[in-house]
Amino acid sequence: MNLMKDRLLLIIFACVVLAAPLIFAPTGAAYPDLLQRFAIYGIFAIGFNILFGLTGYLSFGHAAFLGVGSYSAVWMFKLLSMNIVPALLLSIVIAGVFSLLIGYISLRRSGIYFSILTLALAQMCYNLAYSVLTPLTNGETGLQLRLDDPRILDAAGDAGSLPSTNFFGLEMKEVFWNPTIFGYDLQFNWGYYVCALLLILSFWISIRIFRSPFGLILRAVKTNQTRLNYTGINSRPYTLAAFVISGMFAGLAGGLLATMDPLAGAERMQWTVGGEVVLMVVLGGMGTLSGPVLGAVFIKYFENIFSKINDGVLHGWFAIMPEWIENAMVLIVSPFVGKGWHLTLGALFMIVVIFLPGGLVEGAQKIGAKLSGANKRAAKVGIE
Amino acid sequence: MSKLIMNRRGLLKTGAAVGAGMAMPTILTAASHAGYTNAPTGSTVTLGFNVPQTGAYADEGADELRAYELAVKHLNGQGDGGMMNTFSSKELKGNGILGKEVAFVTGDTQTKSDAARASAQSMIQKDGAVMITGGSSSGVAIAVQGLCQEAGVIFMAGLTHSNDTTGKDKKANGFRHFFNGYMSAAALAPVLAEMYGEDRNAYHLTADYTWGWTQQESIQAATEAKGWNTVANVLTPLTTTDFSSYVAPVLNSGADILVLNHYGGNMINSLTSAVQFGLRDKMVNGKNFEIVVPLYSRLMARGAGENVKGIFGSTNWHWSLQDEGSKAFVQSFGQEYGFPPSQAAHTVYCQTLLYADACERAGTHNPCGVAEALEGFKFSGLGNGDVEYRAEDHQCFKDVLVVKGKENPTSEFDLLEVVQVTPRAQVEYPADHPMFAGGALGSCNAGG
Amino acid sequence: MGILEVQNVNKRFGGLQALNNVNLSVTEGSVHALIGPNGAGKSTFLNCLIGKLKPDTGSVMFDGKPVLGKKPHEINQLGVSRVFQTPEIFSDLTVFENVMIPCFAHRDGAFKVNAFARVLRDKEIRQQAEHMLEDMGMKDKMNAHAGSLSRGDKRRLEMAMCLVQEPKLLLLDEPTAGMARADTNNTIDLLKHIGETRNITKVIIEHDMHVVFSLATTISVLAQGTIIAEGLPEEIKGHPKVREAYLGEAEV
Amino acid sequence: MDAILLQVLNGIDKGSAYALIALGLTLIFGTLGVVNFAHGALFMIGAFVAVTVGKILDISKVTLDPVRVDFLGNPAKIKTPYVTEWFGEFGFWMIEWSVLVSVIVAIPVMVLIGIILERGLIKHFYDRPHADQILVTFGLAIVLQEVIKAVFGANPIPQSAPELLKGSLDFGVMIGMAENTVIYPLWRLVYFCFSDLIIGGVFAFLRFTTFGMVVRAGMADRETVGLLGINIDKRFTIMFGVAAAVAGLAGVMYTPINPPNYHMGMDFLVLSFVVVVVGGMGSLPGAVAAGFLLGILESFASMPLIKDAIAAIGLPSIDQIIIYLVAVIVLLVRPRGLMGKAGMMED
Repeated sequence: MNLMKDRLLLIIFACVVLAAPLIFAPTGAAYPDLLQRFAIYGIFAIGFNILFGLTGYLSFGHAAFLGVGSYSAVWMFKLLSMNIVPALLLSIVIAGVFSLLIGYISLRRSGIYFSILTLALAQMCYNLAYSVLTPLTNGETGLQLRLDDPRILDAAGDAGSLPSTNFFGLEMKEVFWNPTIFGYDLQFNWGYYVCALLLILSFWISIRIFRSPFGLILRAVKTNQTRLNYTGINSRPYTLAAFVISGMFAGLAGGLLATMDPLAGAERMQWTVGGEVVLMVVLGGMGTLSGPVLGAVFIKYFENIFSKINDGVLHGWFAIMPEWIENAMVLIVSPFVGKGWHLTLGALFMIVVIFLPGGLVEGAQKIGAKLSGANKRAAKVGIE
Repeated sequence: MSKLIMNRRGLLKTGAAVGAGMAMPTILTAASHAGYTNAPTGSTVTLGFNVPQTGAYADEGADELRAYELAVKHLNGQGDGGMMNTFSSKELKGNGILGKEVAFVTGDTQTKSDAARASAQSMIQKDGAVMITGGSSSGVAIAVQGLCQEAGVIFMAGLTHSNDTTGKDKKANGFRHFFNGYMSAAALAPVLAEMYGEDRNAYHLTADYTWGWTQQESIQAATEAKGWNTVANVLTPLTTTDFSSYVAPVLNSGADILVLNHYGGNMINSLTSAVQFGLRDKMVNGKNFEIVVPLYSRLMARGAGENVKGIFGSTNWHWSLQDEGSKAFVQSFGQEYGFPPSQAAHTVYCQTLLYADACERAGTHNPCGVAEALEGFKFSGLGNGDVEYRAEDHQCFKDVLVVKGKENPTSEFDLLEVVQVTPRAQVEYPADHPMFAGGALGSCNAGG
Repeated sequence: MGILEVQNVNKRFGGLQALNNVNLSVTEGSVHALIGPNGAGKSTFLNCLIGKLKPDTGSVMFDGKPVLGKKPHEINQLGVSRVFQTPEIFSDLTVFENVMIPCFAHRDGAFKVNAFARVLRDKEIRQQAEHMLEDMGMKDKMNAHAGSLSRGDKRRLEMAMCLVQEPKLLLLDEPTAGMARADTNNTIDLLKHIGETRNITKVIIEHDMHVVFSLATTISVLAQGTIIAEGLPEEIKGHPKVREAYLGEAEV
Repeated sequence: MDAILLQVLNGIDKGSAYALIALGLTLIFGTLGVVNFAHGALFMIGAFVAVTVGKILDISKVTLDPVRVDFLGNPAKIKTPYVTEWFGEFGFWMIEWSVLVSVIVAIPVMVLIGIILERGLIKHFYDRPHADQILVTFGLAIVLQEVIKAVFGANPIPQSAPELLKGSLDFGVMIGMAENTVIYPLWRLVYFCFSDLIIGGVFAFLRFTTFGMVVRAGMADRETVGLLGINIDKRFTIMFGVAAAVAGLAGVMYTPINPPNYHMGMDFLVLSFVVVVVGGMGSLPGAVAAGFLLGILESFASMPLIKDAIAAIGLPSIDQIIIYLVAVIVLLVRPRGLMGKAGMMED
């Protein structure tokens, strides 16, 4: 039935992801760092959606797993090797262990109590990482590579500079191709493609989970936990499994952040980062497959591109207008861009929660259905 | 694929550092020729101003941006030229840098290492910035400095006061104009000993993170050398907003001095609490109880309001200085924006001029050339007397100001008065001082 | 020896003795109705049976196994299903999915991570669910949103969800509460239909005597926490104690 | 002994701030069933009402000084606040006691803001899941704080207490201890009394007025009260206004303690939720009790004596995490909080 549609969705998704350096070129976002962030936070959001989108358990603490993943990866780079494979594996494992622990404690409660528990536990992790655990985390500055790290598996490199993260010799930050297409200078680098493949893999896993009995039961947890228990299903291990899976996704994302840029800062564990992933999932469309990735791209785009629009750039935009209109426009727009990007994001988020509980995906479907006049339900099945 | 191989070969040939694949594609072809990241090809050269625009330090960031914009104007020959006229080096002609007009991009560090690096990275990868500068905390400065080192661009740190920036985390591509915890302590201790006597018992409240620790360590060592006794050092969590429970036990501890090793919101709140508790009206051990804030900034003093009155601290620069450079800068900034500049504004303005000047003297934008021109560079005319960028650790050495909260401010900007301009010689330290040990500059990286 | 044996169950809430030495034996294959005036302890009793409440003393044996202290899902796995006063269904899911979940629970147990199987490829489960829906006359509503069903259909769906697990014991908590007469009759028909096609022991808690006397084979009367009478429907009808307990209540 | 006394004093003072915020949060939750993540923002707005009042009182007539010059060499400006020009002594008094003026201004302003929020936004979320309520009020909190930042900047803006209440009180001497052992700032004591007054006021209002009784009945069983033909919605709207006013007043009175900044609401938000959850969601006495309890625990955890003792057994300093730790333990051991009803908000 919708098996074909899933496959189609996966193929379209993979194509978009693989061609992202080209697709995003007109938006000014097609540079390796931001593209990797899109992919990484996409993975984070996909994982979070497995917990929040399916079971409805709202965790504010997933930033802790992101941070733990990053710390593990950087430690692996410091001690063992600059190859990303052991680093990512350790990130996933450690984040899994952490999420098992935190999940076990916080899933004893549900509803807002669960949210507050995750918030409290994550905030504890952040506070500890920022100060008292400094030997492990390097506190305020964040854990970085140093010239004198042991790196027992790697051959001694050039003494004067830090080695780069690599995937069996392919350096993550190496730009392997930079053609000019349609007048845009494009940059294709290994790091992005490593992240992209993992994103596609994560997307595939998430499709499989959504369509599995496991996913069905998670959705049942969200709609009626009482009935589920009286149906003979023990909901707690299911939610715990979902929690751990999403924690491992978060760990993978954290590890990838470290492979892109081998620095792990404590801010990654702050509850506001946990709040950010909530924003991503809700903005994109919770419980949908592609929504979380969309939301992640949206927010990271805001953070990195919108925040750089200063008055000078605005004057450039409106330069064709008469000067007084230009100035007026700059005056009107500037509180919402550049340093005001938080404001725009908050307002947008509210609008989505109020009018589009299904997020941007739902909005797109509504528009799509209106435009094509096609059967709305069919469209919904397609994306879900 | 063939391109990749070529790049690598090119790298090996020029002997540039390994691991520089971060090439900037827009300019890659040119970059390969020039041999360094983001070599400017057109008629402009792009600088990246990476400052906090959201978060608690946003106002400091805004002041930094004002100063950057002013500096760019002056470099491009607009405005009154500001400190370019008083600067001892006369290379800058008001025609941009090396004849290229100065353009800039701005970004938001959010005062988070992560966000700051993302923002700097986008300036390097997307906008082709050849130099990154700015920031308002040591964590951010160290993180971005590391990034610039790897990417092969120059980093001119903004506000960063931790010893580590030019201590254990120093980098060949990074330079700091701002002073540091050690220098604050070295300048402050003699004044304190003179004002309050040598037989004093100090109680420290210290922000529980790297900057706080190095600051506390420095001030404790410096005051103990003057004969003070340290009663206690209590670490306060970064997220504390109400310091009353930390301040309450102070009076009863036998201490007669309270040292607040806090910055930003922490400092405003802890000082406010300390004054509320009436500590300064008390007599302990037969002496008047005093409070010291080692690192001051005018914006913070403004946040703490009348509580700063009479409280000693140190600062990098203040607009009431009467040397020609400072006067020219205050005049220029004041005409432009209607109020006097902060020390953050002064620092970043100087750094922009210094960078431009170094390019001119080196005759290239190549970070290694620029770094070489900056290393050991001696100059004057930018406030703070005769200044040197030390080659060994890229720390700037200059006069440090000991200031006191003004008792009768005449305006909302007139909050601090300069008590003493501590000469540079008094705050200097050997590059291998134990408080700065543990790191290596490494070698300059020009990227590729 | 009945399939469900309740012995000397006591439950106190503060000063209130909600259940006082309750004894009950349900014979396999019977339809056992539990009636009683408001506040008699019927719901408390039911909650003790399904693991929601834990009695202070006493024992409850189902199919020869103790169930006290067991969690709801464990009791269900033993073969006890429950229909609630207001239908408890997964209203965000489709009717079909609603019925598949108990199928999975029945086959795979209380917990199994089969995150890579596909629901729609599971022929066995699909067939079970489709059969059930057909049997209940709901096949045409298979893809409807469960939340959008009429109240009667929700009740029907909940029954389907319980029956598809082939329980040994079905507990019905006021299945016709708040229903119009027509709906009530439909429900009676449905329950009779179930009784004809499947041999499932049922315990019904009910207010509506019309329902009770249409369905029950045995009736127990609970008043003030104690069983005051038990017997065949016709015996109960004329029982003096029952009349006393219901004095001022609805006609018996 | 004196150290402990001091921290108890400090704890109940801190606690009174927590209790006041948690009280407002609980009022909204108890009456409307809405989890309001924007409550911290209301606290912050209250503080900025005080800032605004201070600025309005400070609007000045500018004359040029014939002698002195400013930093650019232009004649210095002499500012005379209009209020002092118009009202003379009373004007000076208003500036001096601007906190008091702010309290008077804040009550109608905050009630109005509360009612607008409830009618305009929150009302539409009564029937939505709690997660949606959290999300929309979280978004609202971000928007409110960013608007304040855009208007007032990111730097804290100091507000001073009236001269009369600026100093500190030596408690030790009053109870026969040595000088300087137990001193406490006067304004914090004022804050403590003020919050007790507000808390008492809210309780009395709910207990002794007909309005309050109806609201309490509505908290217990909304449907039944609705059936009695009482327009409970209207009363709940007013309760939202009251809760906003409670938060706002807490904010106004807090300004002399710590200079207000735009993110103070977020700083308090997490904390106040922890307080509410520890106290028991929906329980007013629970919120108040938990506020005081956590305040005292936090104060004790920051005592050097205790910090040293904990460090001695090799554990990290507990003052970083004490609040969260207590929350976690309470929720696990006594899930419904200290005084909460069982099963509240479990879904």
